Amino acid sequence: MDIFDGFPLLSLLIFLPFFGAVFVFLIPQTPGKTEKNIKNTALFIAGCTFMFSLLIWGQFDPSLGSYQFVENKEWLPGLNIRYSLGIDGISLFFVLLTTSLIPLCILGSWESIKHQQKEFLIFLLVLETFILGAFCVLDLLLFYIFFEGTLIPMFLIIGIWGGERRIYAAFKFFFYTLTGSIFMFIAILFLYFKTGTTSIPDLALYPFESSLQVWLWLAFFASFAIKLPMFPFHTWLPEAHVEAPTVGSMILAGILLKMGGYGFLRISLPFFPEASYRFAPYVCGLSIIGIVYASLVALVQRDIKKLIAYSSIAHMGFVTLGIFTFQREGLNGSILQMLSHGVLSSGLFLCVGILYERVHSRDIEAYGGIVSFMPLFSVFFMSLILGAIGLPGTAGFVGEFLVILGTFQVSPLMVVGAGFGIILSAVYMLGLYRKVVFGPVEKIRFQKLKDLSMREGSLLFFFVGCMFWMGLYPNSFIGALHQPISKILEYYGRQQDALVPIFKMKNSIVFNEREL
Amino acid sequence: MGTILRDLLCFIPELTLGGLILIFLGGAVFLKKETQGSVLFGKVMFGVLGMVGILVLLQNLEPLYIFNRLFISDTYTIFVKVLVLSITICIYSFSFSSLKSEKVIGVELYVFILMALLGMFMVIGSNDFLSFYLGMELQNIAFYVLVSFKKDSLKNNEAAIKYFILGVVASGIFLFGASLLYGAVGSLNFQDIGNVLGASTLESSSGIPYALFGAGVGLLFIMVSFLFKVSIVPFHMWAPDVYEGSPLPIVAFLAFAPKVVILSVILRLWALLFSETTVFVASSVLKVFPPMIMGASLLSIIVGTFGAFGQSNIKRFLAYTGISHMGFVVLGISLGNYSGMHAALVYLLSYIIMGIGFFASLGALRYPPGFSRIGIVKDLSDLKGLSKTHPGMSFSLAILMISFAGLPPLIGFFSKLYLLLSLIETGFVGIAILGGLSSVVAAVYYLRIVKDLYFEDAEVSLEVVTPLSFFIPLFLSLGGTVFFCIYAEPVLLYVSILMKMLLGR
Amino acid sequence: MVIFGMMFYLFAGLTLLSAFLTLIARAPVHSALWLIFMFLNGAGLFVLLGSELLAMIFVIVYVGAVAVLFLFVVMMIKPQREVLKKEIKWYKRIPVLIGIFFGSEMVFILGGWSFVPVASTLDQLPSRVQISNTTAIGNILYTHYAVLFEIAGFILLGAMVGAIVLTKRAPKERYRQKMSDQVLEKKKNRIKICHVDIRKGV
Amino acid sequence: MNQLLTIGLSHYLCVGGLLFIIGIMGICLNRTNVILMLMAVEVILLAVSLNFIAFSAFLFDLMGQVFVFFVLTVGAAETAIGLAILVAFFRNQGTVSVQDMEKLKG
Repeated sequence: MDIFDGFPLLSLLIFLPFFGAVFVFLIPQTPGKTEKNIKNTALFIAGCTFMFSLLIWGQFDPSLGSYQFVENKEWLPGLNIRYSLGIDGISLFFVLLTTSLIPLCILGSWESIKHQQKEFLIFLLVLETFILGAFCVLDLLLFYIFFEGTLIPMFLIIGIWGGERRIYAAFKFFFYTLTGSIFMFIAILFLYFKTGTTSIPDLALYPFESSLQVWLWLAFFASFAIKLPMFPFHTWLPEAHVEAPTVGSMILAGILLKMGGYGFLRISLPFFPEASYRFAPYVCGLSIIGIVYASLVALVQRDIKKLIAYSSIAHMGFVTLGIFTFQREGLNGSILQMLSHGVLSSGLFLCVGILYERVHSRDIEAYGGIVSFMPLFSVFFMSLILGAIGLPGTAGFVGEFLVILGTFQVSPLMVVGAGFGIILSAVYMLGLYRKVVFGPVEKIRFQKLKDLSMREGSLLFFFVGCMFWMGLYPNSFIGALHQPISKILEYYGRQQDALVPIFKMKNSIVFNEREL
Repeated sequence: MGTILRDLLCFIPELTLGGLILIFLGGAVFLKKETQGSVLFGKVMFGVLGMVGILVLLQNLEPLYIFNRLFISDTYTIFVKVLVLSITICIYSFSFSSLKSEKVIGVELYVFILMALLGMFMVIGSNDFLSFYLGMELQNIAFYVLVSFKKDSLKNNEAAIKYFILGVVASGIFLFGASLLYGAVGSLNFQDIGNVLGASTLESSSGIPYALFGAGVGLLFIMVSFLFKVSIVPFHMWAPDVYEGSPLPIVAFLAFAPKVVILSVILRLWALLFSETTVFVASSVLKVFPPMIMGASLLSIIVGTFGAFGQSNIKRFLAYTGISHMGFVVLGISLGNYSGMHAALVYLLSYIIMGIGFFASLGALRYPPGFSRIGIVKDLSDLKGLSKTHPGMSFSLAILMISFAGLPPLIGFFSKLYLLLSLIETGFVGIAILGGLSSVVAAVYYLRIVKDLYFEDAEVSLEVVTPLSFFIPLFLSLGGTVFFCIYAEPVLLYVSILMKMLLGR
Repeated sequence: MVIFGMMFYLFAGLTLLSAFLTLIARAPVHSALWLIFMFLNGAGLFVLLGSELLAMIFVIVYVGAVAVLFLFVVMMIKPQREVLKKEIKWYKRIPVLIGIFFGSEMVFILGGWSFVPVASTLDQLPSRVQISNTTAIGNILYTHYAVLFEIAGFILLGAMVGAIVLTKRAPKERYRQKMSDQVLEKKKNRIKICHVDIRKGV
Repeated sequence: MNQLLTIGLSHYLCVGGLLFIIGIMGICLNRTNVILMLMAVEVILLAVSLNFIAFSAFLFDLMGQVFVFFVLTVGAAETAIGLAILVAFFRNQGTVSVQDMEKLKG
């Protein structure tokens, strides 16, 4: 920590990919010759960013409750809006997730992106800058800028390199998110007008009137719920996932969705405790409905990507459920669930991408008996699918278990719904695996299928390794999460007692009757 | 004698412009070949405009009333003059070669550009409705000629007639309003009007004086004529037709410079009328204006936003988007307080920065030889697939479109930020939400252009002309668009100083 | 006093009537003539208001120049007596109603005009005995408003040059050598260098 | 009767106002030819001049008359330009009918 005191470590981390993008932009493109150079440069930059984030992790002190690596500079002087950065335990892991996924995405796109590779890499690096910025800033307006900034590169990635209905999907993705964000934007301006500052740490201490909290909370909820996506606002996600290129889906599922959950943790909960508390039953209810609904829909999908997309919605349901229990276990669980989902779903999408490159079909019916040609692939795919189901020992288990633990303290009834979702996830995931990997080898063209190349194998190995690491030793994450979660829970300390009875209302009445 | 000398010194830029008009006209007589002359004059123009710019910058910053309070010279006028001049230089520098391709060239063109500039300088510096009127008319006459310069084209003739009729009607309405105002106040000097109407004490003695009512009606007429010029909704009909019929460089000139000038005068008047009180507690005569103008601006945001949807012609599209952006600017002005006016000026600046880049890049795109159409690109659908043939140009167009749509972190976002902030500060949260949602709708068609650029395949392989004069304005505009978020401080600070000065704080 | 009143009603009535007839006359020539008549009556009203100079200028400029210009153009381009191609739709009558409404309202507003007490006393009219209206305007126009006078000159210059530019027809092209064009012509515009592959042709 | 014959400011203003309305209506309702629109503009200018001179006379202030002087100048200039545009239009189109202006849909 001492060596880097006063050194703008976070700014460097955020803008390194951007400068990289500029550098890539300046490499002249002659077809067939420099493409390799461009790819190598981009990979090098993304790798450097990853190393940089590891350095930050090494310097990070989990015992401190405050934000670390803080930077605070004058930005818009007339408005008292400052350029302030800083990370705590929660943002640290999202930063790590981002920096580690981007190099993998570049590797994943090594051969699958056929045209306009240079533009693709530029957009990817710019996207990384925006995502990292959103996770690192301590100012609401800056947060909004970075949060919205991700839209354009993602829009272009889906629109240029996507599937057949890519234009529709890109526009749908764009306008769903933008409409939600406009409400958040107005709410941010209103907050600024009310308090005269947009600094996140300052605003977290500001006591808002409860009637105001409701409206502001709803405005922020509109944005985060669409981004996450929660049950009634989820319809853009399957479209976007299906049409996006493999790497686009990886980033979308792996990182972008997490910005919604991050927003809940960073803004909604600390700023508006009363409103969060008031809306918690509805949010939890929606989450349960979302989990069950998405699982049921996933059950009948024929498109592999769509199936995984719906499973993402179900997993994200666990995240909101965990957050709005206001229990330490629930919060821990939802953060771990986000991290594990980031690894698992992007891994799964990579698997689908690998299959698609060979077979050129996303239809489950078109597959069967892959295990005999691609044994290595089948092993990796199996482990990722088990992780997605939440088998103990994998990353998925820790998150879901902790969320259910947290939920149980609030309302056992909801655990039933969530449990039902987990069982359904096992059904559709294993069904997918059975239909794709096993079964009779009917199609002759599969005979030409090659197993994983060195590049693909090492990529998947990394994903699986991460998954087991998170599943077997979650303490490496939970330790750093302790302080920030305690800080969030402080707001709910006095309401803890009041909160439980609301959920337990019916049960307690039952108890009373028994006593009588 | 001393004062006359001082006044003339303050008037040096205008005098220089007038002299240059005469020199150009005289010089044209001695040039044998018209084409030769226009090429020569075209190059001289850069120097001329630059020189005038330096002369403007050398002016005194202290507020000075010159020529018996007919004109005023202060920091604000210098700022707006420099702004208009730089718009002219930017547009001129890229229009110089595209005018040739539109076959609109002649020595007189330069004369009329200078004449329009002279008129605009007069308007900016005016401190009296009489001098305002004369400056306005000088500018108008120059624009009438400029718009109808391509006299062989029927479309252009029609556009010229429409522009002329509406311009003349607007000035007729202005004159009628001015006569009523004169009748009520007894003077047309801005300060006198501000003193009489801005003083809220006046009516408390005996209700609303009848004469004040007359002055209100007069101001209403004047405002209507201003809205005509800025193309705010009930008075916007001329814009799409005139834009479509005129050559692109002249459209670019028309789209920015006169609007900036009129808006600067509106800001000055507004500051005089509402300097002591905020608009919504102003004296009862003036109370009508803010809601009226706010309503008109909201309408024009909506009409502009939805009108741009169905357009395929680039210039019509630009006209409708211009209507909606001007609606935002006037919305800021209608708030009448410091933050609203500040936001309006910031919005105007950002609109100019983006718009000039857009016009410059459009002006550089030409149909290939042998294609059924000739000249500068005309339809939005012709931009399809540009990213495959000209990645740099399409990249810059995409950035400008995204900025127009108001997405962070580009300049268009910041202008909307300030505007919505001032709306919320004044208590119009609902209107702020409406503005935000309309910008979402506007994002649809801006992104449709991005879609055309990147997602579609080319139907026409457009050519890009590449003289340096195209790229300087384009780079300036792109630089402003992208880097405003990093280094906005000086601009914002300067604008806030100007507004505080205007409002007398 | 009575004479003044009757003169006013005469001139005002004729002005309004001829303005109306200008706009509804079918033949443009008639319109132009009615316009001249309107200007003459308007000048009469000016005289009643004690502004002889402007009345004279009005007659000279408008009747002598503008209206004659109108007549000239009408003669030159011979617009036909227009027959309305379509029936007037009912909604086209709405503006008439609005016009009548505004007209009556305007009469009410203007009928009871009064001045703001703080009217400035910038350019006091001299008493008629000392100095004539013409002299007074001349005095103020060449001193106080001298700058604006110059600007008006520029406006007229612009209008003149503009009118010439817009109506000038390009002279018929003659076949003769254009030295400047030949000198200015660039190589790239004229010569196209093709690399022709052997045995393939162009 | 006597009161009617005592001409005050408002009489002139009413004439000016009515002329203005006639002019505006002439432009709005004109469906025949463009020259009539230019004539309607002249009517408006007359209305304005009358207003200014009336105010000037009753305020004992010369400024209004000076304004009329400039309005006259500008009006003549505008007419010249307008007729020039019209002539250019006529050369291409062959008519000056409003109904034939259909190239630009607005």
